[in-house]
Formats: sequence, C-alpha cells, structure tokens
Amino acid sequence: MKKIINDPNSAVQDMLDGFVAAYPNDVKRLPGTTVIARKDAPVTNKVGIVSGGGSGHEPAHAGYVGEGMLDAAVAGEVFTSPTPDQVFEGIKAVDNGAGVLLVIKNYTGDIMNFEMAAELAEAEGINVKQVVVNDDVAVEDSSFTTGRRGIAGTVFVHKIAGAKAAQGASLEEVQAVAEKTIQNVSSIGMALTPCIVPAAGTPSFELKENEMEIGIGIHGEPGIERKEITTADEIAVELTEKVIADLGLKSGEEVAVMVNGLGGTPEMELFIVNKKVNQLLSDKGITIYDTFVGEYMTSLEMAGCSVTLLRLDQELKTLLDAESKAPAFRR
Amino acid sequence: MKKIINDPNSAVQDMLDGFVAAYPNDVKRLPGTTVIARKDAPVTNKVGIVSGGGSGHEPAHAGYVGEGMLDAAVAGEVFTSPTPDQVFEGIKAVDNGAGVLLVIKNYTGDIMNFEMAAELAEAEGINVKQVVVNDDVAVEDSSFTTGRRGIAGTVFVHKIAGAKAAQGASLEEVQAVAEKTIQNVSSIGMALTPCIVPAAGTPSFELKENEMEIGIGIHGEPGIERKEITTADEIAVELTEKVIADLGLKSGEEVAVMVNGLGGTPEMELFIVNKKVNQLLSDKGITIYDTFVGEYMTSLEMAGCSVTLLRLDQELKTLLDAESKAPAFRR
Amino acid sequence: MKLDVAHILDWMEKANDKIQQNKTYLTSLDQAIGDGDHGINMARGFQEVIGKISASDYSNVSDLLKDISMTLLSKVGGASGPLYGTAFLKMSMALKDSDSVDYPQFVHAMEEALQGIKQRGKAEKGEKTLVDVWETLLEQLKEQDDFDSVRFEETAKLAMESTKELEAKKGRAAYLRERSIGHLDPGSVSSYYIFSSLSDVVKESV
Amino acid sequence: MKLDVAHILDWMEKANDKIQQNKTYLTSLDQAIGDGDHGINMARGFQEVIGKISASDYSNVSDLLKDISMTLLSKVGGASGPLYGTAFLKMSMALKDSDSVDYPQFVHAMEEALQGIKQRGKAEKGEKTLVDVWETLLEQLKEQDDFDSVRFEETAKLAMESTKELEAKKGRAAYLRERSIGHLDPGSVSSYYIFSSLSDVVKESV
Ligand SMILES: Nc1ncnc2c1ncn2[C@@H]1O[C@H](COP(=O)(O)OP(=O)(O)O)[C@@H](O)[C@H]1O
Ligand SMILES: Nc1ncnc2c1ncn2[C@@H]1O[C@H](COP(=O)(O)OP(=O)(O)O)[C@@H](O)[C@H]1O
Ligand SMILES: [Mg+2]
Ligand SMILES: [Mg+2]
Ligand SMILES: [Mg+2]
Ligand SMILES: [Mg+2]
Repeated sequence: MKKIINDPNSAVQDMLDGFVAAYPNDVKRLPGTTVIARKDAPVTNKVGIVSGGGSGHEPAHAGYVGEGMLDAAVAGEVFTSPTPDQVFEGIKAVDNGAGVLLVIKNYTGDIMNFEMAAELAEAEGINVKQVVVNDDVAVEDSSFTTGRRGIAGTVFVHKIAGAKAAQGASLEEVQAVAEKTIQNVSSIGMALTPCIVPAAGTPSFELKENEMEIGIGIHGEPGIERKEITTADEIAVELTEKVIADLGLKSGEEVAVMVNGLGGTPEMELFIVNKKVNQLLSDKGITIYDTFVGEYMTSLEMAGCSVTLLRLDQELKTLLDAESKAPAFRR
Repeated sequence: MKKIINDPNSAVQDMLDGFVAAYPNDVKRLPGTTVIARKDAPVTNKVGIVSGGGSGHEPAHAGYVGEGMLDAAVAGEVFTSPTPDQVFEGIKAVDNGAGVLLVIKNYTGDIMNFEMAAELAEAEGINVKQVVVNDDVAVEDSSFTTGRRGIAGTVFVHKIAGAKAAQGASLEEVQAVAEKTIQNVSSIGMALTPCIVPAAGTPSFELKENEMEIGIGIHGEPGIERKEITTADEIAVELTEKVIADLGLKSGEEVAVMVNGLGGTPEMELFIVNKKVNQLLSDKGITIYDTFVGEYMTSLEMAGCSVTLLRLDQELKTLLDAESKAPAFRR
Repeated sequence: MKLDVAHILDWMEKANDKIQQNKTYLTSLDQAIGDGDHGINMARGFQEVIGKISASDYSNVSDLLKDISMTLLSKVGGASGPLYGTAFLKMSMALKDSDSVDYPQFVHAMEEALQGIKQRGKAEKGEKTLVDVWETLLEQLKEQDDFDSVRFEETAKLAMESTKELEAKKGRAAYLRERSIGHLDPGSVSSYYIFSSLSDVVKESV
Repeated sequence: MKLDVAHILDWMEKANDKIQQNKTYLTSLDQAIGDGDHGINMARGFQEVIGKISASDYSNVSDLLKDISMTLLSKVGGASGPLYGTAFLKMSMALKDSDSVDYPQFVHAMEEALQGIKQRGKAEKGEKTLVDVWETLLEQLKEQDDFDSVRFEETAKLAMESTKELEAKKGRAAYLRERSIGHLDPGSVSSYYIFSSLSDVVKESV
C-alpha cells in the first residue's frame, strides 16, 4: 500500500483538518467531531441540509458544504458510516428552527446511523426529515429488498435540495424537490482497479490486467459483473444505455450528465467517455442541458468512472443553475 | 496498461471532442486543429492569452480556457509539445489586434515549438510576446543551463495574466504581470507511482513498494531523488521547505498555496498534505491568503502531489480573486 | 449460575481479545463480499469499550451494558455499530437495575436484543447477517433451562458456519447476489467471537 | 555520385522502416532518461512524411526536402520535431533549386542543417543530444571529398554510442543530471537511423 498519509488511524482526522485549513473562511469543523459545517451555520430562516457517509469519497461530502448546497457534512471512517452521535451534532449545528433535511445514501449502515441520529434530534424537538438516494442501477433485481445503492447521483440531490433551501423553501418543499431529484436520477459505475482502505492495507478484490468490473459501488466492494476490458466507447454505451433504460428517457427530454471519476482515472479518460455519452444521447434526441465531468464521488484511488443522468424539468434546471459556493461545486 | 480509451492514437482527439461536448457554450475546437478556444474568441480589445503543451496534464490546459483566464489552449500528443502550426492557429484565433501572450512551460520542446509559432505569427503582423514558466525548484544546480521546468505554478500564471487581460491591460502590462507571477511562484512535486503513456503502454520507470521519487516532473520522467517513502507530514515539510527557501519567504509575507494532485492520488491525501503545509507556513508567520487543493496539473494516473507557493502583493491578490469562468478554475 | 458485573467485564475482555486477534481475518471476510472494514470497525469499537468500562465502576449489569452499548454506537460505525449498539442497549434495558442475571433473565435479554437488531436492520434469519447467529442461539437457549457453555458455543459456531452457503439478502453483500454464496458473513463471525467469549466466561465460572 | 530526388525518397523510405522497427526501442530509451515519447513521435512523423512525399511529384531535391521538413515540423512535436524540421528546412534552403546534390553541396547542406539545429536548440556538442551525432558526422564529412558510405555509417554509430557516457546538459534528460549517464540519448539514436539509412542509399547506388 502506497499512500501519502501519516497513520491509517488518523487519516480522516488529518483530512478534515486539512480541509478546514484550505477553506477557513467558508467552513468550520465542529470541535471534537467529524462534522464540517458552513462557517455561518446555523443560517437563519433556512432549512438545514446535512449529508455525509464514510470517508474516501472526496470531494464528497465536505466539498459540497457551502452556500447553496449542504450546511454540514458528517464524515465516518473510510467507507464506514458515521455514528449517530456525530450526525446528531451535525443536525444540531445547522438547525435554526426551520428544520433539517438528511440526505442519506442507501446503505444499511448509513440508514441506521442517520435514523438513530434523527431519533435523537426529534427527541430534542428538532424537525428532521430524510431522503434516501438510490441512483445505482447496477442491481435491478426486483426481489432485492435492500434496494439500490446511492452513488454519484447524490451530488445532484445535494445541489438541488441546497438551492431550494437557499430560496427559503420549507422543510417539506425541500424534501419534495429532493425526492423528485431522486426519482429522476440514475447512475452506474465501472472500475479497472480496486482500491485500498488505509487501515486494511490490501485491496478489497483483484482484477486481472485484462479485466474490468461493471456495476461497481463506491466502497471498494466488488461489482455486479466482471468481464474483459473493452473500449471507452463500448463502456460508455453500456453504462449510458442502462441508465437511459432505467429512467425511461425519451427523445425530446432534457438531462444533466455527470461523468464521474472514481479517484485514480485521468481526466483525459473521463472526457473520452463523455464524448460517447454525448453522442449517444444526441443520437437518441435527448437534449443535454449541462455536463459535469470530473471527480465528484470517488472511491479512494480506484480507477474507473460512473455515468449519471438527471432528467430535468424547468424547476430542476433553475435549481441546478443556482449559485453554489461549495468548494467542489462552484456555480 | 489499463485505460478507458478507444485507441492510443486517438486519445487526444477523443478527449478534445469530449471536452467541447462538455462545455459547448463556453469553448470551441478550431476545426482540424487541437486548439480549444473561447467560444467568443477573438475577444474585442483584449490581449489574447494562449498556452498549451503536451496532453496528459488535464485539466491543463483546456480546462483553463474561459473568461478571465486563457483564450486558447493548444494540445499536443501525450507529453509531447504541440507543433508550431497548431500553436499558430491558436494565436490567430484569439488575436483581435491587441496582441497575444504565450504562456510557455520551460521545456525545450515547448519553447522551440511556441517560438516557431510566434515567428510565424509575427510574419503575419500579429504582436506576440511570451513568458516562460519555470517554477520547479527540484533542480537547483546553477550550472544547469536548461533551467527549471514549468509545473503546477503555471496555473497561477494563467489565472493572473488572464485576469489582467480581462481588465483591458496592454500586451506589455499583461506580460509584465505574468513575469512578476513567475518571479514569485515556486513548486516541487513527488510521486509514489509512475504513469503510462497510452501509446507506449508501459510505465516510464519503476518504483518499489517502499519507494518514492522526489522532484518529479509532470511527464512521467524520473525525479531528482529516489528514497524510502515516509509520512505525509515529512513529505509536506520537505516539499514546502524547498519552496519557501527558493522564494526566500519571510514572516509577514502573504502567499497562495496550491496542493496539486498528479492524477492518481485520492483527494483525501492532498488534504492531509495541506494540513501540514498550512501548519508549517503558520509556524513561520507566513500568511495564507488562499488555498487550492485538487488536481490542477496532472501527469496521467501518476500517484503523487506537488506543492506550489505564490508570493502575493496587492495587485496579485486582486487578480487572483478576479472572476474566472474557466471550467477548471471557477472563481 | 448468575452473570454479574465481573462476568460481563470478563466477557468484554475476552471478546475484545478475540476481535483484536482476528481483526485482519474479519476484514478479509468483509473484503470478499463487503467493503473491507468490519475487522477495523469492530477492533476500534471494542478497544474503546475496554477503555471506557475499565475506567468506571459499575454497581449493576444494566449500567455496564448501557456503557458498552453507547460506546459501540459511537465508535463502531457502519452497519455493525448500530446493530451491536442496539443489541446491548436492549439487553441493558431488559436488565434494568439487575446487579446480576439469572438464566431466564439472560434469555429474556437475548430475546430483546434480537428484536432490537431485527427492527433496526429489518433483516430476518436466513439473509446472511448476524441475525442468523443471534436467532439460532436464542432458539437453542429457549430449549434449555440453564447455561450450557459447550452447546452454546457449538450452536453459535454452526450458525456462523451456516452463513457460508447462504445468499446475502441484506447488507452490502446482498449486492453480490449469488456471488455472495461460499463466503462467511463477517458480522456472523464477529457475533460468534462475542458468544464464544461468553461461553468461555460461563465455562470458567462453573 | 550525386543525390537526386529518387535517392532522397529512398532515404526517407529506409529511415522510416528503421524508425518503425525501432519505435519501441526508441521509446524505451526515452523512458529511461526522458518522457517516453521519442519513438512514438518519430514513428508518427516519418509515417506522415512517407504519406506526404509518396503522394507528390518532385522535380528538385529542395522542394522534396521542404515537404519533409514541414511534415516533420507539424507532425513530430516535442523537442525532436522542431529540430529535425529545422534541419531539413535548412538543407532545403541550402539546396535551393538543385535537382541533384553533389558532395560539396551535401556537406554544405549538412553544415547549414547543423547550424539550424544548434540555433533552435541552443545545444553544443557534448551535451548528450542529437547535435553529438550531427556535428561529429559533419567533422568527418569535411575530412573527405566524396561520399564514403562505410565510414559515414561507422562515424554516426560511434557518435551515437558515445552519448552513453555523457551527462545530459540539454533536453529533458538534463534534469536527471548524473543519473543520465549510462544511457544512450534517444535523439542521437534516431539520428543514427536516419544517417545509416542514407549510408545504405549511397552504398546501393555506387
Ligand atoms: N440489515 C442488516 N441486519 C442485520 N445485520 C446486518 C445488516 N446489514 C449488515 N449487517 C451485518 O453487518 C455486517 C457488516 O458490518 P460492517 O462491515 O461493520 O458494516 P458495513 O456493511 O456498513 O461496512 C454484515 O456482515 C452483517 O452481518
Ligand atoms: N536543446 C536541444 N538541442 C538538441 N537536441 C535536443 C535538445 N533537446 C532535446 N534534444 C533531442 O531531442 C531528443 C528528445 O526528443 P523527444 O523525446 O521527441 O522530445 P521531448 O524531449 O520533447 O519529449 C533528445 O534525445 C535529444 O537528442
Ligand atoms: Mg463499511
Ligand atoms: Mg515529450
Ligand atoms: Mg463493511
Ligand atoms: Mg521525449
């Protein structure tokens, strides 16, 4: 394992300190916690938005804290959901009476920890609602009770809920638009290499020199299907077709595109994928309203990418375009 | 070699298409060239700024094309300077009579190709000036006639020259502020892994599991010194001390910090490095005016980072803060 | 026999030892069908439990179990944190004010703990989660009227091993569907360590 | 003998064959002390040269050399593109309107080419660049009054091999300082291929 760290056990703490050191005028770390919050939190008369999850997905989630997006991000250990007490601190720090929306990615651990935090907050009289992002179409089995995972589409949920909250909408309204975003966003990822959790020191799976993994999650877990590596165009088509089918996108509809790098993939390759995604959508008469290419939801140093499409209507377009001062999503 | 590409020979072309597909309202590709220019180029009454170099450094250079930064970026093959005819096309496309500044990184190939392009442009009556960025302090031997390399500090030169040009300054003024930036910016990098040029298919050097390379360039070339891998803190101190010494920074001075990922390093690690860089500067009484952590000047999928410091005065601060709409450097 | 504060303290020491020794093994099980953090999570959490409970005095079992629960909840994270946290919290509540625990009380506490786990995780037996160990154990406990450390350990072990052939329906391993078959469930293995430690405590105190 | 258009065409064919065959080797030399693209650059450029010149008719050597130059300039890139492009451009200029080239003209063209390279690259002999091959060859050419294909090839080869022991002072390899010693200079090797091809042309036409 080759990593630029001091100690696997302090990696998350060091990262959080380094993050606040980078943006000291914009964010603060709640003392003694793993919560990064807007410097000016709680913001008066605004619904607070809290998200988070395991670390190792940088710039998620702290990079999305800022005016127009999240009020706080709660970091767990690498790939490990943060604990209820930490999430509870995040909720308390951003609530100013207007209530708090939790944006949770659909993993058993995240759900349980965030739900327990919500129970703690409600016990203190804070109005908490939650949405669960489940954009990953890799697992489509209907017998599948755990449900889909939440991956890169979560960033769009942050953006849109954040913009709605910034407009002064009520907790119910913010929750509704977040739900609407979730209904209209789908993603799927693929990887060429595994990644190494610092405290584990070894890769979570092995891939041969000619293999890739389709339907990969963002926690170094194996994907849904392993096959021979193919061209960027074929990969782009496979991923995009799955997402289009899932959303039932039709000619004339409008989407936002995200081609997300998983951490170790050169940006060059993401743009090569984007070329084909763009072509495919254009060929199908689907209008691309905006495109995001880069690292938004990573999996440490994993090489690979995911494709996310978000179906847009006028409301979502306006909210997507709204100003954001989050370091990792400036608009 | 595992890469998400179609063909090593079309990788740069595909990337450029994918880049324009991502930002169709902001940039255009000059037909039949590898030049990405502002959609509205040439901009009336504004000095044009052209940069570029080999590909594989994404988001450099095309990501810095946009209002407030570059007018055009010329892409070569991977790690190979673009040819004079391409640079010449870039110059012609952005000149509107106010002249053009070339921002060149100090590599023999870049210098020669850009100089030949400048000769061609001057022969057509275009007023061309150039600056050569040489921020890499890795090689400090004074007997060293080739001079230092240009690395991540180039991004600050783009930003500041671009902001000056956007204010309507003359070519001489823009050149002067670019020179001033170059005088005040230093960098040094390190790597944990090599990278693979797609058309070569094999890594340019090998590093053992316990080795790192200090003073690495951004073209997959070996560094200045190979040694045993150490902690993030020690790496941060070694790099930052070299840069501080080179700039002769003293207590009370103000700097911008860039902790730049080389392509394959998780953002988590960059923030861990930033923590220590920040601490060290604070301990020395050097004020951090602004910090940039992320991938700005990469070397394909190389794992590693560089540290850049830019000494600031009032003029540079104002120009650094000025608006930029470049996709990879939004302010 | 009755379980008192000293027994529970001993239980936690033994469980922590087993977990620390098998940290890498648990993590490698989780790498195979999960995200490779279970050993790390459990080792971190139980180390903190030992730190916490060895720095305090307890006059009754319930308070001790509550501290165990709270420490697990705030230090383990992931899926296993809330589940083990809930389990020990429910035990603590079931044994409110007891300074020691007789067999029927223990069975009752286990029953409450299992209900808590199932409510929190919405899992049923047979879905390749630690519920498989807890529920199988509870069934066995109910068949008896006193501690049987040997059968207890054997039952936990068999239940843990039985997860190997199951297809995961809950937790991260579920995303692998049939590819999850042939691997032990990491949470069931850590539960086995916890219960085999308890078996040792019982064995030694008889 | 005199070099005419057919000779130059043949020269380029042979040079291209050598470069394509040794593309990986040239790249590996550049990986050792540079950025690993020299073989790729040269192979791309010379392939384009062949494409260009085989699609046109040339009535004189100068026009042919100009097309070679322009193609190298616009297709090779990196440091070697402008250097080889300049070299052939200077040859073309030195041989303006010649439809064939006698020995003194050839030596003059080589002299102009070397000056062009040195001006463009600001390198001197001994700095571990292709100047080492070009300048050594020119010195040898000046000692004679007609083509000697064998000595020509031998001289180029020795000059190329001599770069191994040098420390690079120009180009990317210079950043390695003393670590550049012990490796051949890639540009000198490609120059050797170009000149050994010319030697073959001369040999075959005598
Ligand atoms: N819904 C659930 N109900 C019961 N147990 C579960 C559930 N989901 C996961 N588990 C247990 O948690 C274990 C994984 O724990 P851990 O790796 O620490 O958390 P995570 O899965 O969040 O990384 C699994 O092996 C399984 O036994
Ligand atoms: N300043 C220079 N003068 C003469 N030749 C040079 C100079 N710099 C580099 N070269 C030659 O160019 C070769 C490298 O070419 P190439 O790898 O294609 O370009 P780059 O170095 O830009 O990647 C070197 O081996 C050397 O012979
Ligand atoms: Mg986990
Ligand atoms: Mg090169
Ligand atoms: Mg796990
Ligand atoms: Mg080279």
